[in-house]
Amino acid sequence: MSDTNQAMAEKYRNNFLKEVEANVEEGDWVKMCMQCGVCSGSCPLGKFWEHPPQEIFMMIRAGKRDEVLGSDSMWMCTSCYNCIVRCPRELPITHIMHGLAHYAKRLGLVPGNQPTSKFAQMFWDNLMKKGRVNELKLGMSLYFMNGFGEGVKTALKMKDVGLGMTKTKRMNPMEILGGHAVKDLSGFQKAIKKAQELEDKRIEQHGA
Amino acid sequence: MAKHEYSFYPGCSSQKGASSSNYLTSVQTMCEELDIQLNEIPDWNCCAASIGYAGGGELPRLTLSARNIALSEEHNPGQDIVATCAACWLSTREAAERLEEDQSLFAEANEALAEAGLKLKNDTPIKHMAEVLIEDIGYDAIGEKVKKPLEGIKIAGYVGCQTNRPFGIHGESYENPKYLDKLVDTLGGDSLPGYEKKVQCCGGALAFSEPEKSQEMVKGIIEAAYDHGADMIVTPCPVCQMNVEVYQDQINETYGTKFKMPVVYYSTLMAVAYGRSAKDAALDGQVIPAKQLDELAAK
Amino acid sequence: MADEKKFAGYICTGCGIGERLDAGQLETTAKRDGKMAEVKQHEMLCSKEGVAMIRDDIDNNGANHIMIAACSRRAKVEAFNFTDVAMSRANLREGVIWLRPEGDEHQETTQEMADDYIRMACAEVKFMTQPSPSGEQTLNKTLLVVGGGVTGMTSSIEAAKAGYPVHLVAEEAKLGGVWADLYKRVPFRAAAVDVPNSKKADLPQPEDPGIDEMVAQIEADSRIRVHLNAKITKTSGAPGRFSADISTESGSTATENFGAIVQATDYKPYDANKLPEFAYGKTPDVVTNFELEKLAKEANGAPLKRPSDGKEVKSVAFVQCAGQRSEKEGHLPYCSGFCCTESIKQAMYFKAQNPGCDATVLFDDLRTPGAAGEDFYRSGQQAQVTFSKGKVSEVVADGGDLKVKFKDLILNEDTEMDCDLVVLATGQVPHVGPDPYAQLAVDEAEDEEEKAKAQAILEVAPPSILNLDYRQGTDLPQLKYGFVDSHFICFPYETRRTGIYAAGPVRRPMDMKQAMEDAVGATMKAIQAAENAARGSAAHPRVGDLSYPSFRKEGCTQCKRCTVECPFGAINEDEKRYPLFNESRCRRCGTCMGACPVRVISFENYSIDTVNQQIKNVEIPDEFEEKPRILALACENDAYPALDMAAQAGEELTPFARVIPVRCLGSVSLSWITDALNSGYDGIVLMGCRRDEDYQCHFVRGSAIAAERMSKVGDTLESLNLEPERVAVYEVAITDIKRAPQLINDMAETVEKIGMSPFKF
Amino acid sequence: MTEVVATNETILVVGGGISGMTAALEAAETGKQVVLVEKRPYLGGRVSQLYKYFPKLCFPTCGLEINQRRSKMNPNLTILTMAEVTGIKGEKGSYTASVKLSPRYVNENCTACGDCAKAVEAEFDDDYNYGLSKRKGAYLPYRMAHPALYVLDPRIIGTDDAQKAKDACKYEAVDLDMAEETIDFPCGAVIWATGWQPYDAAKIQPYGYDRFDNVVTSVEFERMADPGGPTDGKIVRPSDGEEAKKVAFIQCAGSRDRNHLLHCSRICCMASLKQCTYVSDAYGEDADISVYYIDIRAIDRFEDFYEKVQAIPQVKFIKSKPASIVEGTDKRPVVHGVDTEGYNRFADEHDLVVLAIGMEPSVDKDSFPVDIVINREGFIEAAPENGGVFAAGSASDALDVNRSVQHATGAALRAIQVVNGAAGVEG
Repeated sequence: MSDTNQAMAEKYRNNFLKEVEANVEEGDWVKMCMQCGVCSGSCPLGKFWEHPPQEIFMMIRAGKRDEVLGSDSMWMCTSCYNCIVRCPRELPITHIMHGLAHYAKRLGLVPGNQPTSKFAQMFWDNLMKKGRVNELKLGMSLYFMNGFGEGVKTALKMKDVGLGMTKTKRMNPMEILGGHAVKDLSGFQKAIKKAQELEDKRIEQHGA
Repeated sequence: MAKHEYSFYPGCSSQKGASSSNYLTSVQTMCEELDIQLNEIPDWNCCAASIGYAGGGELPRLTLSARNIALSEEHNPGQDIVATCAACWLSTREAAERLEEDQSLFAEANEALAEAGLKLKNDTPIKHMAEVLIEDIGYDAIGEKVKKPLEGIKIAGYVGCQTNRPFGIHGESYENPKYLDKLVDTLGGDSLPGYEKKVQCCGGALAFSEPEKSQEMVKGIIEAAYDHGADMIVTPCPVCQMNVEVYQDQINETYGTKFKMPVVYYSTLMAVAYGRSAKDAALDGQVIPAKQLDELAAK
Repeated sequence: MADEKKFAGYICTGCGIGERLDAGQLETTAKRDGKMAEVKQHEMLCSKEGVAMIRDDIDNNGANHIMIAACSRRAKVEAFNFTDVAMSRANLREGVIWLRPEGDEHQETTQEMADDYIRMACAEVKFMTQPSPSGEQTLNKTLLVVGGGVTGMTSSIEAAKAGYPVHLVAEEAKLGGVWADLYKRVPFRAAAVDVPNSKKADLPQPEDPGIDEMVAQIEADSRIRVHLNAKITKTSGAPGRFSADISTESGSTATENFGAIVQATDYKPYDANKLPEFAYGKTPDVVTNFELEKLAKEANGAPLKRPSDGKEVKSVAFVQCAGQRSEKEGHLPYCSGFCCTESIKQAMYFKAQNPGCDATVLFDDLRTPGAAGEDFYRSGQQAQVTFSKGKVSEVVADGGDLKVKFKDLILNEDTEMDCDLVVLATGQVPHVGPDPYAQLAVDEAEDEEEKAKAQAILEVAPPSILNLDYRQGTDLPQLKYGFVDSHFICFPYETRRTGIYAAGPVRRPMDMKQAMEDAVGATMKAIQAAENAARGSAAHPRVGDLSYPSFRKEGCTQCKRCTVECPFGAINEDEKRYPLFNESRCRRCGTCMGACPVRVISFENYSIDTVNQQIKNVEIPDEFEEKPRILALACENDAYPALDMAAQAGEELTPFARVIPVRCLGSVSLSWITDALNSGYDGIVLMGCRRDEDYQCHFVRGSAIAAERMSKVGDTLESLNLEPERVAVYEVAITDIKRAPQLINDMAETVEKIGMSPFKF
Repeated sequence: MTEVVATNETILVVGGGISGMTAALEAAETGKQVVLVEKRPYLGGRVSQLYKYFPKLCFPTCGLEINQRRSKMNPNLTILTMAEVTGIKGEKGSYTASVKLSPRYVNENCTACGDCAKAVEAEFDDDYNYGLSKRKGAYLPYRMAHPALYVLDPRIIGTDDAQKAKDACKYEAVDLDMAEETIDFPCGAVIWATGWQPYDAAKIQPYGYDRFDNVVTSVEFERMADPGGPTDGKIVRPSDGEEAKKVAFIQCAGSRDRNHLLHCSRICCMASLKQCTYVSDAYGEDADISVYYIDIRAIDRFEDFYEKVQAIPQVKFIKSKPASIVEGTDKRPVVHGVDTEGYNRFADEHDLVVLAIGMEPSVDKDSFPVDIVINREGFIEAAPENGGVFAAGSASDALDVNRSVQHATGAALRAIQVVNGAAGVEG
């Protein structure tokens, strides 16, 4: 158990709902769910969810901390916003799912090899480097995220796609060396760093 | 017709050599025809789309968009921000609204931006190009420009998710938006209003990490298009376009299907209908060529 | 009104009557057989001219008994509205030509049908007299309100506001009743118009119960006289002239007169000792929702402490539907309606006093209807009350802490939660007197087992509240589960004790807002009853009817049937066991008339004769003419309109039928049946309303009583040795547009099978 | 020119549905002068369009017959149909009401003989049947319509049909020169009983009411079940008239939903339970009924009825707000969602889906004639600021018939308090 996880578990002993409200993006909406299940039924990847959103909200209220944060369900979210527009109680479910995923990540509770969590992290790291996403590098690092052998396989599997993209000039091998970037990179990075600090501080106080 | 001017946010995928560079090309052609001037936001950054959440917390992600808006407000004052990418549009508009409703977040975002010497006013409307076409230009004006009607071409309007939800185009429904069909009709093509997968998610966010899941959904989208006799699919979203177009071979492999369904941007359709060259319409960007359009453009 | 009866008949030839029928012959029939001194035809009798013609005869030619042959008595009522004369109507349009096909082959029988209806209407009006107010009551505006709770207080305040003085009788030492201990009440209103919908929205919060204000208002109102520690020891009389003895604990008794009465005795809290499974009684930390209000009131805003050890409550669980919505012995089968919002409110007490306190509501269906209801649900969620769909099986007290064992229906698992305090959302039990028919049930029990059951009920019956000196018992009749509600969807204030109206939770479980609204409605009805009694006019549904039952004492055999069968307990008995009619308690249904074996009871405008003469004046062709006659007696509210609408819809009816509308099947006298059979009718069809537990009869028991009586008609038929099929009793609804005529046609077929009646002369 | 005799002791009742009728009759039967204003050409409102009432399963027309007889007999009651209140001026105890009267083109001479309808050819959607059937351009709104006068549809005025109707009438009842008029009269108190309207089902996009033939609303289904209705009481699929045996009832269709009506419409659960019995009565063991719900709100003694329906083996209850409906093979609606009790996904194909449609108050929030307290959902709150104006029935909240009548009876007393005050009877 990571230290932060330990600390949080301590702090909100037996009140996971409060923990979520304090630490998860849009978490204070969770209490407003009336268990109608429209979100669960609306999710295009619904069948892949071990615990659909409405059930996760109930689990949060029931204090099932580990089951929720350790679940890979919220990583199934494709941000299609079906749940948000249909929710009769106005819960920003997509954001709550992202928030839970992010919080689980912070606490290091994401199940190992959860591919989307890895990809999402890479995406973030990738854009943090240059301020803009480098699709090629992103793709490559993705293919190799499960080690070299795996990577070669995936790369080969994706070869034709890549070829098609290159032919149509929608992918540029040269990108691997450098590629697009924000000019004021330092300013960009400072701003985001600052934002992260502020967020950590807020959560700290909010939770306290 | 009065000249329209916008502060333009192309987004990563529209960059040269990126997955939807063809989108940018056709949009530029379309804008020339419609007398729309796009002023790119200088030094814009990535919006983190809706997948940055694992690494980036709420405020850092909001700050990404805040920076773009601030830059726009500084360099293109008084101009509405326009994005062609659904994810860019959504993230930016969502950020603007979150910062609007939560003043403490707004203050923090500005505190962060100060590090880069920027300041956010956050009073700029943020539009998707489709909104510009429908609300600012209008179907009539769009129709007037048509030189080569897309006669006899059956086109399934695939709206996807993020151009449609949670904001969508004013007056359209989440379940059955009709604007792509209206646009196709306006361009003289045959729309397929009965196409029921028009708002089905393509699983874009999982395309890389869990392709089998997203490709299963893409399969449904293409199948339905064939069922309705579509010659091609039109979409306003680069993620949708790429996802639905480029994995068809893999899908055929997995499911034994024989898909070869062209997926084009509305801007490509317009460029062709406006009589511009295949190149201007970025038809050379089609991994699966849209033959009828090639022919029409060649005429 | 003129003593000498002057008869005039009017025949309308409009709406095709003239074309389809021989009006000349109808006129002759009216004169010759109907003995109408004067008969006039008009091509549109309901027109201004037509009406003026009749009006002129009444005003200038002394016509005081008129027969109108035109459309159904349900049509053109406003036009033919001659309230100052006796009037009968022959239904030639809906009743004859619209139900009969055109064509020569039908002409003869159709004309005969019409001629008979003329004869019948003439005969009817001959035996009618114009009703006039009896003056039995004068206007007494004072109301008696029984019950000092919110319902009774509201009733008193609203009556006084309308200018009607009130005596408010409460058995407690102070006003407020079961509501007196409320700390706060569930908000009455929904969110205001400008409130956005969001998690931070400004939603209604628990509010001051307002009891003290009401008490102050009552004390300040000179028109309201309050009797505390008081009971009603005797109630007698009728609307407009009720007399009640109000006795106080001190022993003093005051007798007051009233125009009408409102019973607002509210409810009694359910006895939670019947819920051992929830550890009630085993530990003081399991309380009912009623008891929690007391605790909250005492705490008065400070954090609630648990009764056992005064420890501040850090976690509380609410068990919804405790002892309710359950078939278990001793549980309430119904939902008390108020408990969901009540628990939300109480959970919010804990949140308000200590945001750190966990408050969980364990429910099956959360019932917060309406705009205010759903907003309050949101309000509770906003306050971070946790709602779990769960069924509680058991509450266990181990040491200081409580364990609530329940099945989480969403997460689909048996689980449990620890908490400091458990609140049982228990229900409302109506605070009523004994069921007036409990004794009757004992007397009429079919077998010993049933008798024992009835006896048991009688023994545990609560003490009387009204102590009515009525022949049919001391209190308001009960509908179900002890509630004295009306059984009519359209008429929630229908009462079986005219002039006495139940209000609030005695009618049906309800929350405070509903109880207050209900009180206003009941008060309206009470005021109306007093006003109508003063006019000598009947109460609902025959408001405006001035007729009332009179009876020939010399003929009476004191058989008591009328006093027993009156659905409204309107008839008492004098010391000699003769019936004592109470006009303003009477609803004019005629059930007493139907009950009387010696035919001594009648109304001015509706009597044994007015119907019997119609029956007798139908021409009965002799056997060999193959023209049977079928008598149909139809409830005027449902079966008769159904036949009218059948006519509108172009349904067909046998030309041999003769239909007579009756006020209620309960008013049908066996003598009519016997006489009809004796005078050669071949079949008789009786059409009344649904009479099972979901009865439709607007005089409650009329239809059922009629069915009972008719079950004995077999003997009559036997004595005349006629086939039993010749008399049929049906439940007919107003929607039976195809069925109603069919039933009569079926009888025609039956007659064809079994042959004509031998009793034709 | 229509004449209305009224004083500041007169009570104005707006709306002639069950609530308005009740309020008007209770006041009139207490000896008060009442003017009842109804927008439709007949009284009874939505109740007249119901087949049965819950929980008794009795027939609304039965009580309506009584109420109509009461109103025919009562000398204190003036009824104005096809009339709308356009303005109310003044204050508690002395208002002046302006009422707009639309032309019926048929006068009191009408004997409801029906000759005009026979003569007219033009047909229009029958709004009494929510457009599920057609009616003539000259029509009696329905069999029990009170007043029992025919109506000429304004759309035939100026056409040959209008003349045909006039020529067909033997009683000079058709008056083509009738014109709209507005009349003013005094009143002391106003009872606002404008009732409700079904929420626009097309707005509930995921359920495709506007796209799928076999998705209907509960009010339409009620007409379907009525033997006097558009399908002669047969429960069938609108798409092809085939028997609908597998029927789904979706609760909270437009209610308890921030995208639609925030409030709980209260009646829908009970209405669906009632309609379940229509299906099981019609098809017995062949019936296959699903009720999708969030909470079944069978409040107080209604619980009995809930149990009664639960006992029908052909009815099953699924705790779920369905996510969407898509059209399957043969136009059969497929309901998609998740049963939240234990998390089970479903995609159930039905013959017919009935949306238990929400109750939207027919109170014009934005241009109400006087200053009055209206809540977020558009219902009128009881408040002293409302002066002599009192809501009755579902203008005050989502209420069932029984509660509406109860509430309307109370409203009559509130009005009487005012006019008695005006008359100085008080005290």
